[in-house]
Parts: sequence; C-alpha cells; structure tokens
Amino acid sequence: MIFSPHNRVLVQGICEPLGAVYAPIMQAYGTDLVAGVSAGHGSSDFYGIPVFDLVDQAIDQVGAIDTTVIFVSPYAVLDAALEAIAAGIHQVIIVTEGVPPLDMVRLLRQAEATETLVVGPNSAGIIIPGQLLLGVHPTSFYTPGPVGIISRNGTLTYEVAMQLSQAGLGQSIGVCIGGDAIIGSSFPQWLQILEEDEHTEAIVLIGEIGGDSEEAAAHYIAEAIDKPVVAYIAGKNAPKGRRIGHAGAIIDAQILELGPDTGTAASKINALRRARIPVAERPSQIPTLVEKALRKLVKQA
Amino acid sequence: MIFSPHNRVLVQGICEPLGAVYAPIMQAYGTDLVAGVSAGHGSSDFYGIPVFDLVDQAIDQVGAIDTTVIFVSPYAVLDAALEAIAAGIHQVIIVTEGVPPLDMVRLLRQAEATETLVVGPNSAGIIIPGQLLLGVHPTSFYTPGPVGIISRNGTLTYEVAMQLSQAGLGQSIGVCIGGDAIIGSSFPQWLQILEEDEHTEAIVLIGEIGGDSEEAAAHYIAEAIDKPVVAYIAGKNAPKGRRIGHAGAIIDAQILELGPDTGTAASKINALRRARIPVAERPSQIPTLVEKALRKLVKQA
Amino acid sequence: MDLLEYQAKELFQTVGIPIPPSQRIERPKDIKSLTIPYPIALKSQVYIGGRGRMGGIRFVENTIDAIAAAQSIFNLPIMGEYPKVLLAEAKYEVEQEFYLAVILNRSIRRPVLLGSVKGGMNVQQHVDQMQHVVVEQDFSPYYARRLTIKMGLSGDLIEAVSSIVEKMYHLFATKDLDLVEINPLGISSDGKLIALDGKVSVNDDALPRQTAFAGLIGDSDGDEHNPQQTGCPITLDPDGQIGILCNGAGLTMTTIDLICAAGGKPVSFLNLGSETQAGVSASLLKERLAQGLEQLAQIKKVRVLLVHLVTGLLPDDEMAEVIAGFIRRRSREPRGISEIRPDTLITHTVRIPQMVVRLVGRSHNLENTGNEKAVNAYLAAAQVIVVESLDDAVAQTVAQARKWAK
Amino acid sequence: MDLLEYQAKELFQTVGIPIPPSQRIERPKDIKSLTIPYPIALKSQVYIGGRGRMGGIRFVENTIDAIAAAQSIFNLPIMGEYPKVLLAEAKYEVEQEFYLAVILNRSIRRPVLLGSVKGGMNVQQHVDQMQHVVVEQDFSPYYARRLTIKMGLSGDLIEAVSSIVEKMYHLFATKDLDLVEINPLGISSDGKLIALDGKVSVNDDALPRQTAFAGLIGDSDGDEHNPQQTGCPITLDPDGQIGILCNGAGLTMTTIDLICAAGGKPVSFLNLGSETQAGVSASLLKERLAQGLEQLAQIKKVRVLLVHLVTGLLPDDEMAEVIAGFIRRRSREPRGISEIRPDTLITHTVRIPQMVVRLVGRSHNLENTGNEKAVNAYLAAAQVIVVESLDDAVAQTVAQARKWAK
Repeated sequence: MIFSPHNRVLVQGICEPLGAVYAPIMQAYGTDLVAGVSAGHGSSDFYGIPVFDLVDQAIDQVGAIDTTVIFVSPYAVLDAALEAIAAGIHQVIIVTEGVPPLDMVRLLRQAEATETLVVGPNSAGIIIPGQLLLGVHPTSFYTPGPVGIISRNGTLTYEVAMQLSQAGLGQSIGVCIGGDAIIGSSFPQWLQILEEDEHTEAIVLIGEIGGDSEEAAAHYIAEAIDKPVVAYIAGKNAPKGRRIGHAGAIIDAQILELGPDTGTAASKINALRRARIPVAERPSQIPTLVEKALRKLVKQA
Repeated sequence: MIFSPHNRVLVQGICEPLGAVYAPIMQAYGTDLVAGVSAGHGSSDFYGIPVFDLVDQAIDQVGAIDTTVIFVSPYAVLDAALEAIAAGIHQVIIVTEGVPPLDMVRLLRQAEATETLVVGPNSAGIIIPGQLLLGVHPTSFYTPGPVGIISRNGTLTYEVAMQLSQAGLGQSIGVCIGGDAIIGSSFPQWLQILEEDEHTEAIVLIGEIGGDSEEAAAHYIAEAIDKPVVAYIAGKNAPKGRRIGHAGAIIDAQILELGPDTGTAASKINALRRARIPVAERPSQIPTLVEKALRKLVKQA
Repeated sequence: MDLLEYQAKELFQTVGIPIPPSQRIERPKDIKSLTIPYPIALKSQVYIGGRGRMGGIRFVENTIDAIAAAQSIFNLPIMGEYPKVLLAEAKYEVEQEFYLAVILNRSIRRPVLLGSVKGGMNVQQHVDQMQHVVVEQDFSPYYARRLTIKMGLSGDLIEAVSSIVEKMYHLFATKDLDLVEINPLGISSDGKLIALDGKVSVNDDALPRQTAFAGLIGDSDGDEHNPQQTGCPITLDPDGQIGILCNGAGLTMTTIDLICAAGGKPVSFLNLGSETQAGVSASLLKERLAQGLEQLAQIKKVRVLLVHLVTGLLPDDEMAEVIAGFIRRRSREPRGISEIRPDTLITHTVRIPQMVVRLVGRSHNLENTGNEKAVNAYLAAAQVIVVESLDDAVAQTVAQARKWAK
Repeated sequence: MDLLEYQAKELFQTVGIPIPPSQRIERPKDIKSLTIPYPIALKSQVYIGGRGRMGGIRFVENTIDAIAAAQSIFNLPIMGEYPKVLLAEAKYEVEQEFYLAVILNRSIRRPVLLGSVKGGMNVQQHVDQMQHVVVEQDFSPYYARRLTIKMGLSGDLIEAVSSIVEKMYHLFATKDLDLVEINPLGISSDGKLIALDGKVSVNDDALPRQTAFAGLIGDSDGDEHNPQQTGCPITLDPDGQIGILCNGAGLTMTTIDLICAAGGKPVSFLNLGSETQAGVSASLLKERLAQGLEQLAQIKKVRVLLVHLVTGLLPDDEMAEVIAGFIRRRSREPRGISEIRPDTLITHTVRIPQMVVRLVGRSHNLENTGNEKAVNAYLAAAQVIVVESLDDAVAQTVAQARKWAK
C-alpha cells in the first residue's frame, strides 16, 4: 500500500475552516502530520503542528514530506498543488470542492509529468481504519478489516462504511476519488492498487451518475481484477441535466446528442452487470453481497 | 558529431521566401532533405521535395525525420517548433529572426523536457563543409578542414570562414547559435560538442556585445576544453543601449544599474583573456592565430 | 451556465470570429428601427437546441412580414421556454456549412477539438464525418491545423478554419468554458467564413472568477441554466408528497432512489452540500439545516419530510437540537389570532409536515450524551419519527406518505 | 519600447494594481482644471530614469505654486530630454517603500521576479537587499509568495505583495514585456499598497502583435525608444566624416570597430539587415542597398562612404550593378540649371561622397562573369575605390577621410 502510518503528511490550508477542524483530528488518529502551510500564518503553531508560509519552508524545517492534504479555497487549489509538486511531494489529496476544470487539466498534466498521484478534488480523502486519516472521513464509522471502499462521494461512503462496520466487515481502506467533473486518480488506478494490497480481500465500488468512470471500472475489473467487487450506483432517479451537488454527478445533455448513452445509472449498472459484478439495489445490500463474495473466496481456497 | 549527411532533414516554411531559396541549395549541397512543410501547400512538390500541410503527414509519408530547419515568420516559429517536437523531431534549427522572447522561453522549456536541441533563432544554421547545409551559410565560402567555427552572427561568420579558407584553413563545421536575445543552444554546449568531434582540431569563437555568452564560454573553456580556441568580439565601438541589428547585440542599460558591467566588449575580451584565450584584434588576425595554435599542437605531439 | 446565441456571438466578436451583422429585438416594434438590410433571419433566443425545426427561426423580406414573424416567435415556446429576446440577423448565402467545437473530455481530462465538413442542421446524420483532436499539451495552432486536415480541408481553408479554431480555443481557455460550438460555420463561394450560429457554456464552478459574465448571470432564467445555485429545493415529481432534506450529492441521490424504489413520490429535495466545500463548518451546517427545514416546510405539497443526514462535522444531538428548534419556532406561530391580519392568516397557520428523521453524526453510537436523550424525547413528543437505519427511514417515510395520499 | 510613467500606470490599472489618483498635464494651464486635491506631485514624463534627483519631480500645495512648478518642469531637460507631458498625482504618505520587478534573464532564459524592502530612490545603496526568484515553469502564485518570503515579509503583507507581483507577471507574460518595475511600491501605515512609480518596457520584436500599444508607438520619441526601427542611419560621432553601409549586425559592428581602430571617425552607419529575416530575398536586399546608398549620401557630413557587403543572397556583380545605378542617377542630377528652382539649388547639387566598396557575394571568387568586369570598370571610372580585403577597405576609407579632414 502506497499509504501507511509512515507517510509524513502536510496540510495545506491548515488555517482554513475545514483544515483547522480536520488537522487535529488527522493527527489524533495517528497520521504523522509534520507541518501545516497557510501563507501569512507562518511561524505559528496549531495544536502542536508547526505552520509555515511556504511548502519549501516546511520541508526545510521538518524534512521530506510524502503527502499533502489540500483544504485551500477552490481557486487556490491549482497553485497549492503545483507548489507541493514543485517542492517534490508526490502524493496530493485535494479535499476542496469546485476546482475549475481547466485548472485541473493543467494540474493533471503537471502531475503526469512528475509522476504525482492526485486524489480529488472534492474528495473526502483516504482513511486506513485504525492507522491513518488523509482527509475528512468520520473516523468513528470505520473499523479495520478486509474490505476496500472506492467511491466518488463523501457522506454516502460514510454510510456504507458504517453499514459494513455494523455487519462486522471492517475496511482495509476508504478512498474517495472525488466528486468534481475532472479528477485525478481513477477507479481503475485504485482497483489495481487494492488488487495488489495484501490487506484487501474484497472491494466495494460506490459510483454515481455522470461521466464514464463506472463503465471504465467495469471493463477494468473484467480484464484485470481477480478480487471480488461489489458495486452500488446512486442517481437512478436524478433529474437529467441538473446538478445535484457534485459537478461530476450530472448527466450531460450530450454534445450533438452524439455517441452512446453514457453517464446514466442504467448505462453504468449495465456495464457492471455485463462484467459480472454484483450491483447492490440499496446500501444495506452491500454488506450481504460482500459477505457472500468472501464466503465464496473461502470455499474456493 | 550529432549532425551528418545521414540526417534526414525537413524544411518548415519551404514556401516562405527564404525557405524557397535555400531548400534547393541545401539539397544540392548534399543534405538529405526528405520533405517540406507549408500549411496550405500540401500535396505539391518543390524541386522534387514533397511538400505537406503538417509535420505528421510528412513523417507518415517519408518516414522518420531527424532535423528540421525553420523558415516561417517570427510569430509562427513557436508553433512550428512545437509541432516538430510533438512529432518526435529532436533537432530544431530556427533561421528566422525576431522571435518574441517569451515564445522562446516556452519553446525552450518544452525542448528541455523533450531533450530537443534548438539552434537559433536568428541563426544562419549549421554547415559541415562539403557534406551538409542546415541553414543559409553561403556554401562557397567554406572548405573542409580542421577548424570549427561557433558564432552569434551571420555575415561576419561568412567573412571569417572565407578568410580561413583563403588561408588554407578548412572548417569542420560552422555553427551560428543565433543573434536574438533568447536562443537555444549555447556556446558551452557547442564547445563541448566540438571538443569531442574528431574532425575538429581548433575552435574559432565569434562573439559580440550583449548578454554573457562569451563570459560563460570563457569560463567553460578554462574548465573543460583542451582544444585551442581563438576568439573575436564585435562591437567595441557600438553605441550603448542602441540596437544595431541583432536583438541580442545590445548592451542593456542594466536594471537599476546593478551588478557588474557585463555585456560590453571589454567585459567579454577581459573574460577571454583571463581564460588565456587569444582574442583577435581584427578578423584577418584569426587565421594567423589559428595557424599558430595548430603549429603549437603539432609541436606538443 | 449557457449563453444565449446573441451573447455567444458577442463573445465571438471580441476575439475576431466573424459573425453576421445583427440586432437584438426585445419587442416586435423594435423591428421598425432595424438598420440591417432585408432579407433577414429572426431567431428565437432560447437555451434549448433544435429551435429551427420547431419554427423558432424565420426568414423575412420586409418590415411587415418581420413584425408578424417576430410576434409569432415571441409567442412560440420552444420545449416550454418562451424567448425574452429575438436576434435579427442579415441572411447569408453560404456554399458549405461546417461544424466546429471545443469541449472538455472528462475521461481523458483534456480539451478536445471537434470538426466536421457536414455541419448545420444535419450534423447528426453525418456523425461518421465528425473529427476530433485531443489537446494533449499547452495549445498551439498546430492542433487546429491537425483538425482541419482530418476534416479533409486543403489550400487556404486550412489556415482560415484553423484560425477560427484557435480563437475558439482561446475563448475556451481564458473564459473557463465547458463548451464553445459554431454550427454552422458558413463558407461563402468566395471562401469567406462566418459563424452563423454559436453555443457557449461557461463552467459553473469558474463563474465567480469570470467577472465578464457577471452581468449575464442575472439575465438568465435562474437556476435552470445555472445549476450551481444551491440552497434552493429542486422539484422532482409535481404529484409527489415527500420532501427530502439530505447532505451530500451521493447520499441525496441514494435517498431519492430508495424512496422511489419503495413506491414513494418525492416532490422536492434539498441537498445541504458536501463536507468538502471550502468554508464549510459545523456552525454553517447547522445554519443550512435550519434554513433547509424552513424552505421545505414552506412547500405546501411536502406532506412528509424526510431529514436524512450523515456527517462527520456534527454529533447527533446538535442536529436533533436544530430540528427541535425548528419545531419549537413553528409551534409558536401564530402567537394569537389578534396578531394576524386576515390576508396572512392562511400562510401563517402552523403547518409542519410529518417528519421522519435519521441522523448519523460524528461518533454516532459512541457518545450517548444526556442531551441527546433529552432532545430525542422532545422530538418524539413532537410526533417526529426518529429512525436508526436508512431502510427504516425510507419505509416510514413512504408509509406516512401513503396515509396522506389516501 | 519604453512606456512613460503615466502609460505604465494606465497599464497597471487595467490589471488592478493600485495607483494614486492622477491627471495628465499637457500644458501649465491644465493645472487649473485639476480635480485631484492638493497637495500633489508634478512629475516630468521622460524616458530617462533618475529624474527625481534632477528636479523632475516637485511637490506643491496650491494652484499658483503648481503652475509655476509645471512651467519649470516643462523647461527642464532630463539628460537632454524635455517632457511633452507631466503627471499630476495625489501625494501619498507611505511608511515603507518596496521595489518590485519582473524581467527576463537572458542567461537562464527564464523570467525572474525581483523584490526588495529597500525601494525608492536609494535602492542602489541596498543592492544586498535585492531578492530574486526564477520562474522555472509556468507561473503560479507560489513563485510570488517565495519572493515575498525572501524579502522577509510576514503576515498579511505576504498575500498583499504577492498579489501585486502576480498582476505584474500577468502583464509581463500577456503583453510581451522586457521589464515591468514598480519602484517604489508604497506601503501606508494601515497596510495599503500603492504603485507610486512604474516602468514598463515592451519587447520590440513583439510590438506588432501587441496591438494595444499601437497608439503609443506614435507617441514615443521615434527610434530613441524603439530601437527596432531599421532602415534609418544611426549617428555615431557627430565630428566624423565616414559613413558605413553594411549588412548584418556582427559585420557592421566589426566594420565600425576596424574604422575606429584605424583612427577613422564614423559619423553614421546603416545596417541593411541580416539574412535571417523572414521575407528577405535577393531583390529586397538590392532595394535596401539602393535606398541605403541614397540615405547615407544625403547626410552631408558623410564625406567617405564605405560600402561593405558580405552575403549569400546575391552575386558580386548584382551588388555592383546597384551601386553603379546609384552613381548614374546621382550624376544625372541636376539635369539643367533651368529645372532647378532657386531654393532647391543647393540640396540638388551633385554630391557623391568618395566611395570605398568591398563586395563579397554568393560564389565570390568562383564566378568571374563578363558582367562583373564591366560593372567594376564602370565603378573604377566613377572614382569608386573597389577593394578585395576588409583590411584594405578600412585602410582606404580612413586614408580618404584624412584627405577630407585636412
């Protein structure tokens, strides 16, 4: 697993409202939060975390940093992420919602050129239950265990985690890849990471309408993933062309109405079913389907 | 030598005035000019050279290309060079004068990222006498031999080449790195190439006022070049702050009048002399100084 | 946010994309002061596409016909939308019609140039002619030339059409557009190009920094074309009885899906927003919850209100407290019949929909404070149905709605 | 091309860099219609720096003093340059003065941000305080923040000064500037920033595409501040007698150097341009040669004219032909005393400077055509000294000039 309690973590925007709430929570959960950055607040101290004006200054003072969690306002995200990349940080988690798509295009080009992993934007981040919090997942909903969760949303993911926990199915990781239209890491990327992760035995994929991430995931699972995957798709009854919250969760009126009907819940569920991936009708079915998949694994072994 | 008659060469802007004049001359001199590009003139034929609308099309039709020589108008140079780099061409020679500096900044960043050699802009290009012409050097002034010429200017370089030829000193190569303020390949880069080139026994470096290329060259020669170097600097009596022709050949009124007095002929000549490099008083002294250096080499051997 | 055709064309003009001479018509009598020569096209300015096929574009030769045509277009709804303004435009004779667009592709996360030599109304019949070029790195004009070559253009048309695409890309990149489209791009017999119709969509998240569009936001039809506006309930099924107050897009959609799957009819829903918004905080979430309760309670059709919150920002009891506060405020109105003027009597009558509440807050199940018990007791006393699981919440909500539907 | 202070500040205003309220004063009586309140600063608008130390800036408290000050500034040359316009500006009380600039560094071929907390008139005394940040990749605001940190700023000043630097960079990049400088940037006691003086230089090669500056080019003092203008002879030594007509910057500078080294005094020179200019051709070079000969011959002080051309574009004989044509045209003037009006008699009198010509054309020494011999014979007959080597050309030119000087 590329993320572990050994990761040395930075919080950019530690003096922003959300950063100020979650930095101490992350630290209390065991995350090695070595520094915070908020321009204009340098030389201060926040719950024992040293705060700097620049990422470079933070690294000069506290040493190398593996991961940054970004809480700055949407139009400052690109700059914060580029600053982190320029300072040699290769894992960037963007919590902030609503980053303009063309900012993300520029950021992701730079991330590709520097082999940087970008998670988000509009992401609850990553939680490794009992070990590490890189974002805003409510820690009490999660318990350690064998189920990896990959999702595009926040509160629904918390709900699923809680239902899994209540069913006695702990989680190896919870990853939110982000709800904006243009995001960094993809479902296939995380499926591959969890396929290789020795602590993950089954994967729960929580999708929603908009884009073709779930279709891409379905193809990738069919071709490259051996571990059992259970899926859920939100938005069967969402009004077409309206934004419900996530910039990404919208069924675009297709340009020219060309091309196949992607982006709808039906299209995604069909793609998953074609790839023989069980799709839960409701969140409460997820633990049942996961248990079934794990039992099957035990039988096979 | 990175350039040889085996280089497969493209001319971009083959239907521009200078390109149209020099493409046939380059070809007649032995250059393997495999294609020309001029948008809007595709599917035509120019002195037997096939012309295409796009670099990609040229490569599709004639196969891989090593080097491109660019003759397009100044504001089209950046795009032409980026098109060539995107098509996988790694040697770009820009003849055109007057490319805006910020275009060059962008081009050189991309060249660095793709390990592309950019010569120019505002460059007569490269000649390997008797073998290869990549640019606009008048071929009749040059004869094959052991002297490598590196310069920042055009007609003065032709003059020096002719004087060397008349003195029986042929040339291994003639390179004009370009007269604009922001240029690609540098004096040190070419000094290193000629240091390693087995056909070059002595190097003539023709500099001029403006910038600090000659100062950098002097330091580089002192540290890394064993072959004899003879230098000449133009512009001792040039009016300060006036542009004589080259955008690069201007002694800037220093920002804030800070820093040492670089850019003047005196500064450059001093730097060269400190590095024990003979500096010719006039072009006609160059052959004499080269002969002396070569005789010394023979004695040492 | 979508722009109307005339707004898109004004934008085209700023970067030098040629457009026909035109004038805005705000009412039929404006036709009399036209300065462009006949024949002209009169075009309904609506946000919906395909108006040509529905009679939203008329060609006229003189003032009398033009006034009549304007009147009829003003009164012609396009998919339910009436135009507030028409565009009167010089009629152009063209030989060919091309299609050009710049869009952002979500999957490859790069802008894409689109082009076809079969543009105009029939572009969909010639989908096989549509060419595309991905803008992998920083844009440079060769991307546009690549598109023109793929489209099959040659000679002077290569540079002419490339130059239009360059300008479209410049708008796309500097104005944070989701889409810029010219269809058709007319090509006259002497090789001149002109943008005969255009479509521009500005990215909602970037709108606040695109100050040039600030004036247009007020012009548009509210949230219909500016879906970013949050804080307003969205109507789903006008015949429904269920209101849904939820937080987070995925959870809101899931809740709607479950209600629908159980046979319930959601009339309206409100998403309080995700926990990744810059500036969000515990107190802001409480404020939004209080406001959201008021907003949904004011929708008369909402007979059953499902409040479904899952959050790491607030503990259960603080959310329940806000709901209790809402009920208390509502219960105190009206304070006495004497205080109410006759015309406000009806609206101010106490009306609280039947509430079903599921709250999953920070450290849910871990901290059962005394306060939580007290608040829950209050909610129970106020006939609020407090449930533990999502399935129960859905079942109770639908069951309550059935009571009302009877 | 340099901008005047008021032009630079107008540019600052377009991107939101704060500047003091100000008005342009074209003549002293404009002071009467000032709308900004006293006290004001009156500032000479000249291209040369350091005007403050030379009396080019005056502070005044009332109209009478202002008119007197304006009159004296209009009549005060700064290093020989008289202002055509003054800037009247509200006087600002500031606590600190910073220096900020964006320049392009030729050696590292990247833009560089410069900043110092010791700005104002004494910036040179505090060179050690000057900080710089290289913009390695595409600009992003963190480069500006890095500069402010290096300058030693903290707290709110970090974002405030960064934001000014961002705006300066935006101008630098979008307007093709060689330099944008604010000195001083005033910081008031309540932390407000204001650009009290500014300097902007537009890159000459980019001027044609920066259409926003098109109007300013006419405003400026001709080639003094727009060194790109070619085709005009440049004056060197007003006491000299030698004119130099050459092609290419390096060759021209070399020729000047050799003439000077031999004791000659070049009064004026003209560079016909390099062979790498887009659009240059054999026929264009011939045209420029013919024009250049006329231009230098018209300079009365040019007694000896050295024509020194080395080119791959033309053979020797074609260049000689152009020179012969020039002599022929000149010899035919005046055609008869009756054709000359009295007032033009003097200027039209035949006057050809003594010419020394060295031509090294395409395939020099290889093709001795019959034409070449004929042309050379003609030149010799016309007393033109035709030489083979550069050293001879210099020697002959200086020798001929000595004759005149006697």
